[in-house]
Amino acid sequence: MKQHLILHVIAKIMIPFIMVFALYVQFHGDYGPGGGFQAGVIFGAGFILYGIVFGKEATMKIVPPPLVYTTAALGVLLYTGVGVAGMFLGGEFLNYSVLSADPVAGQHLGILLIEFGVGMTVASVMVILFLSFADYRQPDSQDTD
Amino acid sequence: MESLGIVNYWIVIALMMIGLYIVISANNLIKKIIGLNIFQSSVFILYISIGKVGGGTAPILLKEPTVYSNPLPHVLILTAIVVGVATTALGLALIVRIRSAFGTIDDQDVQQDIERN
Amino acid sequence: MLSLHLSALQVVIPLLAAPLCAIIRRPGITWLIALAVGIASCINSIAILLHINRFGEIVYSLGGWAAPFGIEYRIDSANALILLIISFIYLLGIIYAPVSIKSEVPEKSQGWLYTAWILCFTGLSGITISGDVFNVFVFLEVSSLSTYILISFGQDKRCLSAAFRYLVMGTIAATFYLIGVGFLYSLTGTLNMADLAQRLPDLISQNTVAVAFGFVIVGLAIKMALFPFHAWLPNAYAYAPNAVTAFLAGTATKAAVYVFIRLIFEVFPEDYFSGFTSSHHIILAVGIISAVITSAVAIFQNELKRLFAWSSIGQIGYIAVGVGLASTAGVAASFLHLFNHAIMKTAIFMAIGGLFIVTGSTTTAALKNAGRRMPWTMAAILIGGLSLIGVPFTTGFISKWYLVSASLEQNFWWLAGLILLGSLVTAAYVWKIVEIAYFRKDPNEQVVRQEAPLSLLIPTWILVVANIYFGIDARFSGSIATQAANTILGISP
Amino acid sequence: MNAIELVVNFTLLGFLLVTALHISQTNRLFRAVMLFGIYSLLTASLFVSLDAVDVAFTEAAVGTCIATILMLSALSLTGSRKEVRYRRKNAAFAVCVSIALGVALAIGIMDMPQFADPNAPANLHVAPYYLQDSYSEIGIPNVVTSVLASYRGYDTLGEVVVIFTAGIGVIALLTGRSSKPKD
Amino acid sequence: MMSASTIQLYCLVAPLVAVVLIATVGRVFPILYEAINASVAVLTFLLTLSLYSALGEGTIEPLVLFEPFVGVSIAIQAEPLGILFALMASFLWIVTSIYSFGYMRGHGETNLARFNIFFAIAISSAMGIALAANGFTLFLFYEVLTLSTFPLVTHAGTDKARRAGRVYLFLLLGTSVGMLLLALIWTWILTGTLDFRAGGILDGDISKTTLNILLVLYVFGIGKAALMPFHRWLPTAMVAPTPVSALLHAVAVVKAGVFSILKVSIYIFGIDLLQELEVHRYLAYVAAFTIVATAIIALRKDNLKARLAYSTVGQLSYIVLGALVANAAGIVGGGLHMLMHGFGKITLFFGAGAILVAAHKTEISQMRGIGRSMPVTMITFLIGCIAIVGAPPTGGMWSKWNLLLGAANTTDWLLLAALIIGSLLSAAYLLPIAVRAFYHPPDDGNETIKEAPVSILIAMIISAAGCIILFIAPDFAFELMSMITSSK
Repeated sequence: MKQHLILHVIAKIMIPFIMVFALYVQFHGDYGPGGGFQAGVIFGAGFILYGIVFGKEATMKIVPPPLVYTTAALGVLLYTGVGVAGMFLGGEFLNYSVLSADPVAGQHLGILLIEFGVGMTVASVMVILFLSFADYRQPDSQDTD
Repeated sequence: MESLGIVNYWIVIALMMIGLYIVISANNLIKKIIGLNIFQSSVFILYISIGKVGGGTAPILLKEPTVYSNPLPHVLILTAIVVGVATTALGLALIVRIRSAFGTIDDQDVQQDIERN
Repeated sequence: MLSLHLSALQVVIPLLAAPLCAIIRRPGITWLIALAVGIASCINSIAILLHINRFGEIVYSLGGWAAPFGIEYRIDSANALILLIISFIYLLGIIYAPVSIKSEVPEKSQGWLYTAWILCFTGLSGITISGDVFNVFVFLEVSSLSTYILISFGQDKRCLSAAFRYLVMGTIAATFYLIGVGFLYSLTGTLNMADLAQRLPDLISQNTVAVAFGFVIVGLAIKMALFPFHAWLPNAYAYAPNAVTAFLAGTATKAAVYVFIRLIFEVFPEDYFSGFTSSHHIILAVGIISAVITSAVAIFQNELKRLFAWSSIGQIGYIAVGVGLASTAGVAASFLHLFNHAIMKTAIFMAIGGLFIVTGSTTTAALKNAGRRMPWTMAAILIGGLSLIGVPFTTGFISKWYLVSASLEQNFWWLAGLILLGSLVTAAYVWKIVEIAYFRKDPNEQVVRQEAPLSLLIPTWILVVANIYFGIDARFSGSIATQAANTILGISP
Repeated sequence: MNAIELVVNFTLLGFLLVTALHISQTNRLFRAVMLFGIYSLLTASLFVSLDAVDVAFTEAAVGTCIATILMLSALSLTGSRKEVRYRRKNAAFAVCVSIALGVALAIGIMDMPQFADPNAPANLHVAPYYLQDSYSEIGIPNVVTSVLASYRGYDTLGEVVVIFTAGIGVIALLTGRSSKPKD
Repeated sequence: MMSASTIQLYCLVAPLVAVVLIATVGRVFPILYEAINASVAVLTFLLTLSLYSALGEGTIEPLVLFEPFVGVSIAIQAEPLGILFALMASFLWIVTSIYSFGYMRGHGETNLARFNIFFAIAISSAMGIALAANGFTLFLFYEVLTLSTFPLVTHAGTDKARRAGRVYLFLLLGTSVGMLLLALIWTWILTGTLDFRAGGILDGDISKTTLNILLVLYVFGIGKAALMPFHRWLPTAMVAPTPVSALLHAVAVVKAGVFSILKVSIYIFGIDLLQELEVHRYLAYVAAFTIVATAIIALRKDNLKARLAYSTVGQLSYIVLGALVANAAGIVGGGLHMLMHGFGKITLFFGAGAILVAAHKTEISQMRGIGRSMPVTMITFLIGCIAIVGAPPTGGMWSKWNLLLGAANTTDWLLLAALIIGSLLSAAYLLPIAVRAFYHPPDDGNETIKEAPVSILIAMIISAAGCIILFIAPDFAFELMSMITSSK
């Protein structure tokens, strides 16, 4: 699709908005529908759109697979880490109330962090899924789509 | 209203039946995955229907007293959807590899190929 | 302080390790991490067991939210036993893995394999300790997804179709389970096992409960490969990498069996299973039929992994018989057999992996002269096989003893007869192997002694020795199984 | 529920039924995949009408977007985008199993509390606690988020692990294994 | 001085020492295999003798080895019947070791290490059966004996040997797992114990039907006693080398079978309870039928080892009958016959093996006149025949006499008749072999036959002498058996 100028232009305009929307969903999840997972999917979708329009090589330059693998893992680590922090601060695993002096503030902080972890992992995995499928070649295939 | 009250569930049952039917009867592996997805999403509808409260709104707290729908099924189904897409992704990746290995994504052809060896 | 978190650590440790592996991705280091997880989990599971023996049941509210509102871990002797089995088999499997995996999986993928392996272990641990029916579903899926991945690492291309078939069956199973849980939730408004157990007795006459029961049972029966829902298992075991098969054979179905037992006896009202619905007859019949029939199918297999996979289905049948007896003795026999079967089957599959390293094949033909060529490897298969038959001085005998006495206790002498008949069918396939390995001589052939590598033999023989030890002194395994059955059936010790 | 809600509800359910039937009958894979995308979108709309906005959002993002894209990629990679041949096997068996499932479910729903009944047990036991106390305990208006991230945060952790596992699986299956010629 | 209780353990462990020695020292000096076996056998015999003398001073304390689960233990305790069996087994092991030195080498057998190792394990498990303090222990060693003799049966490695091994294993494992184990667990459920106690552990509180079923399960479940219709394994196992046949059919395996039946009838049921069960009579008829039927089959067999095998099946049924008539004389006769038949039959098998090694003959019809070239072999063979028939001057007389007494006490003339006819028929199928060897003119080529190797001859002379000594001095055996019958 490298020759479709219109797609190129529109994609370039849209992708930033998609990203911003993703961030909005990420951090507004407390007040409206949305949260880490939905934000992650949308964030990932931004890269996927980029990949569809500009080709997978270009996408891999922006988000090299090893980096994406790492961020996917870091998301899980962040989530688990917040849980473990709760354990070290005298609460149970995943108890956010102890993260801060005020339990409600602790809950806020905890949810913010773990939602971020969720978003990170989900976005990364979405990119991984797309890139893996896009990068795969059947042994007998001829086309270079 | 009384009789209508359970119609939601009847349709959900029909959707589940169709989904399972596709999974079992489909020969094409991708179609099997589509069937699985339909089967699973109908279960999601079942859960969400359980959580619906008549006259309620989405469980996002407002200042004035309001009737809310049950948030718990929503949470469960959020998780279940993610599990579903994870399974789908893995299944499709397997299908792609099966195509490389066997040259087909037709279940019967794959089985025949296996039996021939 | 630490003792409070014992239960959480069982899941947290592998959960921290898995992403770490995904970041590092180097086979050697990921293996080391996996090994560390194994050691830590073993110590942890022993600590849990000791803690329970000393202070009783562990209840741990995750996130600090009390039970019906949050999710809780609830560990008594029953899940502690399963945890112990899973952790030890995992550790031995990891010790066993490097050489075996190296011969089957390309270097690049090994890091992913170990990551998936740790995730699978996470899932199984999570299923075992959870006290929340929906949480069980989530971790069931973690373990299932990683199992599909592990199977797809096999060398043979058939592993792909096996993994896919398992994926479809497994997802249907999970969805069935989910439907059952949904019905239960719609009636009670709770997902916590203990809470459900309190609320269900009032609803006992509702059809919805019965249907929920049915869906949960069928879903779990698929997961544990109970006949006639076993179709996914033979190929999955046959084509997975050898080390993975050894691990799965000892653990994968065990967690599902445990949840099965826990739900039907503890969550559903007392006597619901055996009294109200009388469905224990079905489980009993299914169990004994599968024990005999699938063992008979095993006789005709010419591929060792597939042969013993069929045998695993048969052994699940025996476990189901114990459950179907619906008595303390019966359930104790089931738990004991869970433990014993994990020991013997894992050892057998490990030895088969050794055979593969030496001969490059796992067909019965590869066994020719194995008795002289690799006496230690072959002896491990032999002892495992004898244990499957139920020969004295092996754990299998103890299992049979418990099972037969449980059925005689209820005057089911015909059942006892059938169980013993099953052993004879088992003897037929085990003997087929023994004859090929030991008694088919070719005088013209020079046999070179060529044993499997030590790193494979050591974990194998640890299990073989355990097999014999627990076959002679079953006080530990027997008492903990009885204790587990007592807690689950609600008889305080 | 008022009449409009009911109309919307049943219309969507009707569409879902039609779409699902069509998927089960079509012989074209591409069509089936596209219909599946529509099916997901309809489900998402239904979820909105059932007050499950978060779920609807997710279903729309996942079912309509990601799942459909993945299926299309798979179609392309397996070369079945153009190919339409698709046969059925053991349809009789499938029908039997589906009917058995339907009968079992039908028996199950007979005794179920009425749809949208505010006094159904499901809406009385745990849920009211979340609605009443979550704001004072967690301070977030979106109860779904509170429950998801805190009360049942452990489930969500499991969910993240599941998606992470799937990612690993796809990497292991599709990356570095294909016999792709280097260009 | 060691306590008698620990000596019991040494009796079990001693043969295992032989296993270790053969596997280590023997690998370096293969010539020592039999020497190791023989010297360990002597040691075992001496240990058993000291148990015998300890018994004179009172009951020997049981020794618990393991307790696999609560209420069931692996324990050993020597009691008179067990000591009788142990004495016989360990003594005949000495003789068999001497014999197998000549035979295995004379016959050019291979895989001697494996052979001797499993031989020793088999003896160890036979000792375990002899000294078992409860049914559980008995069952464990019973199964080990089956498995450890399996490689001996299939020693030749031919298709025929493998087939025989399969029949052997299938029948012995099948009956023991399918019936004996069932019966044992059932007994355990009913009584809560499996200990062998004087007077039995089952009592009248249990329904008669259950007890009848149990008795049937026990009697047929102990497949090693070869009661019809579970006797097939014994003739087919004849493909094994002769020392194995001697071991199987005279010492370890079959005697373990009848010994178990005696143990069960005396210590689990108790003679008095046995009397009350209707089914014991029918089982006795089965035994009687087996006696007559196998004798007739034996008459028609031309292969010497096959004839001896069927003879064994018949003679075992004498012992089973002795147990089932359920009176003191029958039990004494059964116990004695276990011993007497052991010596007689091992002599006969030694003879058959000697003829095979020296003359390469297996069929009776070919053995005309070989007594002239192999006089020692054939004379000892004749003594063995007389012992089996039960005529003086051999110990067989005492056992047959007591068995007849026991049968007569039941006033069931059918049983008595079966015993007498059986004995007459055994004379008819055994004595002609010896007569033919001495009085018929030799066939062509039979003149050149030489006497068997010396070690074979020594073994045969010892066992034949044993038959005669037991006629002169059977007191110790009577004494042991009377301890049982008086203490019940």
